[in-house]
Amino acid sequence: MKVLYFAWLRERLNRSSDEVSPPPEVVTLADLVTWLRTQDEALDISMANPAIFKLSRDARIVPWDTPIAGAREIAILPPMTGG
Amino acid sequence: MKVLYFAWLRERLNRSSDEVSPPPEVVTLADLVTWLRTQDEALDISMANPAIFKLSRDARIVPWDTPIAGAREIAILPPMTGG
Amino acid sequence: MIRVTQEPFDPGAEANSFQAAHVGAGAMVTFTGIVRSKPNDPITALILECYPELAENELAAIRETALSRFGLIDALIIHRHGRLVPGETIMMVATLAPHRQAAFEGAQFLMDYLKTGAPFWKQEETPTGLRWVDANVEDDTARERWADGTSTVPKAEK
Amino acid sequence: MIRVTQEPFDPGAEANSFQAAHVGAGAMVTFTGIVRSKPNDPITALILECYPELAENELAAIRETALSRFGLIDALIIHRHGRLVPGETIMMVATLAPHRQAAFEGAQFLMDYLKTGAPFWKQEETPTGLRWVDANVEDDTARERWADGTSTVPKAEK
Repeated sequence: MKVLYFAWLRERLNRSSDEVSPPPEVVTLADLVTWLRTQDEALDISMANPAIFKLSRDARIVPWDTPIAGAREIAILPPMTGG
Repeated sequence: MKVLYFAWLRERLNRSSDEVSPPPEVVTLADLVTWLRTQDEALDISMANPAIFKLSRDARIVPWDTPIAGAREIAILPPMTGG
Repeated sequence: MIRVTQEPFDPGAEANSFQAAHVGAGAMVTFTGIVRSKPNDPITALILECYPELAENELAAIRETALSRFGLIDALIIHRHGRLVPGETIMMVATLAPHRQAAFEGAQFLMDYLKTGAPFWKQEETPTGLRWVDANVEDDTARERWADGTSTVPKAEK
Repeated sequence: MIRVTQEPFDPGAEANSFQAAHVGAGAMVTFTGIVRSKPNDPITALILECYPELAENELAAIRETALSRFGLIDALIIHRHGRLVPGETIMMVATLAPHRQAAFEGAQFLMDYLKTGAPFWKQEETPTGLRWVDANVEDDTARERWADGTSTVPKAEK
């Protein structure tokens, strides 16, 4: 499963994506974020205030409690500044 | 002094303007309308509901109690439908 | 800028020129009014009567009020009169502001005033003849929402 | 129509084509966002990062919601990404409706959602380096005013 990082999160991690294989107890996107934070200190610090981030699953923004089963591409989205 | 009529008021009167010389007791635009209505039955009937009309003095919309002294051109304006 | 004209105009080209004339704007809003023929009540034309001198004075005053009230960088009003067929552009307003909210509010303010405060009168040409368009009570209501102490546009006389 | 692109576009020409493509509309509103350099805090460019697949999906969903919620005849969203210099057009929305109120509200709704719900991230290029543009609390507030039962756009997760 691919995880994408954008904007200042991408910069702080020094990469735009990871290829990950989360353990079976990771069921939802929220679980995935929790697990990813245990794997990477820079990500853990960057997501100290998780409420500001949105998540997408296969290029659709979805709630944090969405299951990850079958997902190809997850993205962690810092606050967006479009328009 | 010239008095202009527009839209359906112009049509009902069959003319777009009058050249008038009101008597000295006509001080305000409201007085002028009252006096004009005594001079012309079609105008009197058309203005049975005077509150819907606006008035202009020398091409500026003004309150009904504005004096007419020195005015060159007065207009009686049915409800406007611009935009 | 204010323009009261019988000539057609190109709203996209006008908007582009208006935008290009000002640096420092972050937001532009345009409104374009279009002659509309409803399938169940078709018209062949819309005929706009105008009192041009008064229109220019009132549009200029409304524009000045919008500029100061909403902190606009500029505002444009173009209004046609004469005979227009369905699909033709009747009028446009455009506002330029640092931010979007001022640009939107300025444009809505101008439109709400134009609807009942500018000396144009619409007549519809239908297969059965001409008919005057009634003033819309909703338009008076829309205009009244701006009528508080900060507005210098005169309120409707009683 | 939705377009997410790195290429410049001509907002006036886009608005004219959009207007011409539909009969029966009485009102068009456009919003254009422009790169802005403030005299007291100049920037040399605005760099927009984008997640294009997500942007296309979210813009399409927001557009569909606006069409049905406001009874729009059509809605257009064009959004650029990449490096843009001051004065360049970042994005535009346009709405066509029978009447002005729906056209204005539809355009404002689209803008309020785009500001915080579309995957673009702005970075300012200044004489002293690059800096990310902070998400604006006012933009979240603007978006929330539309969040009642009639909206099908998902609310922000907690």
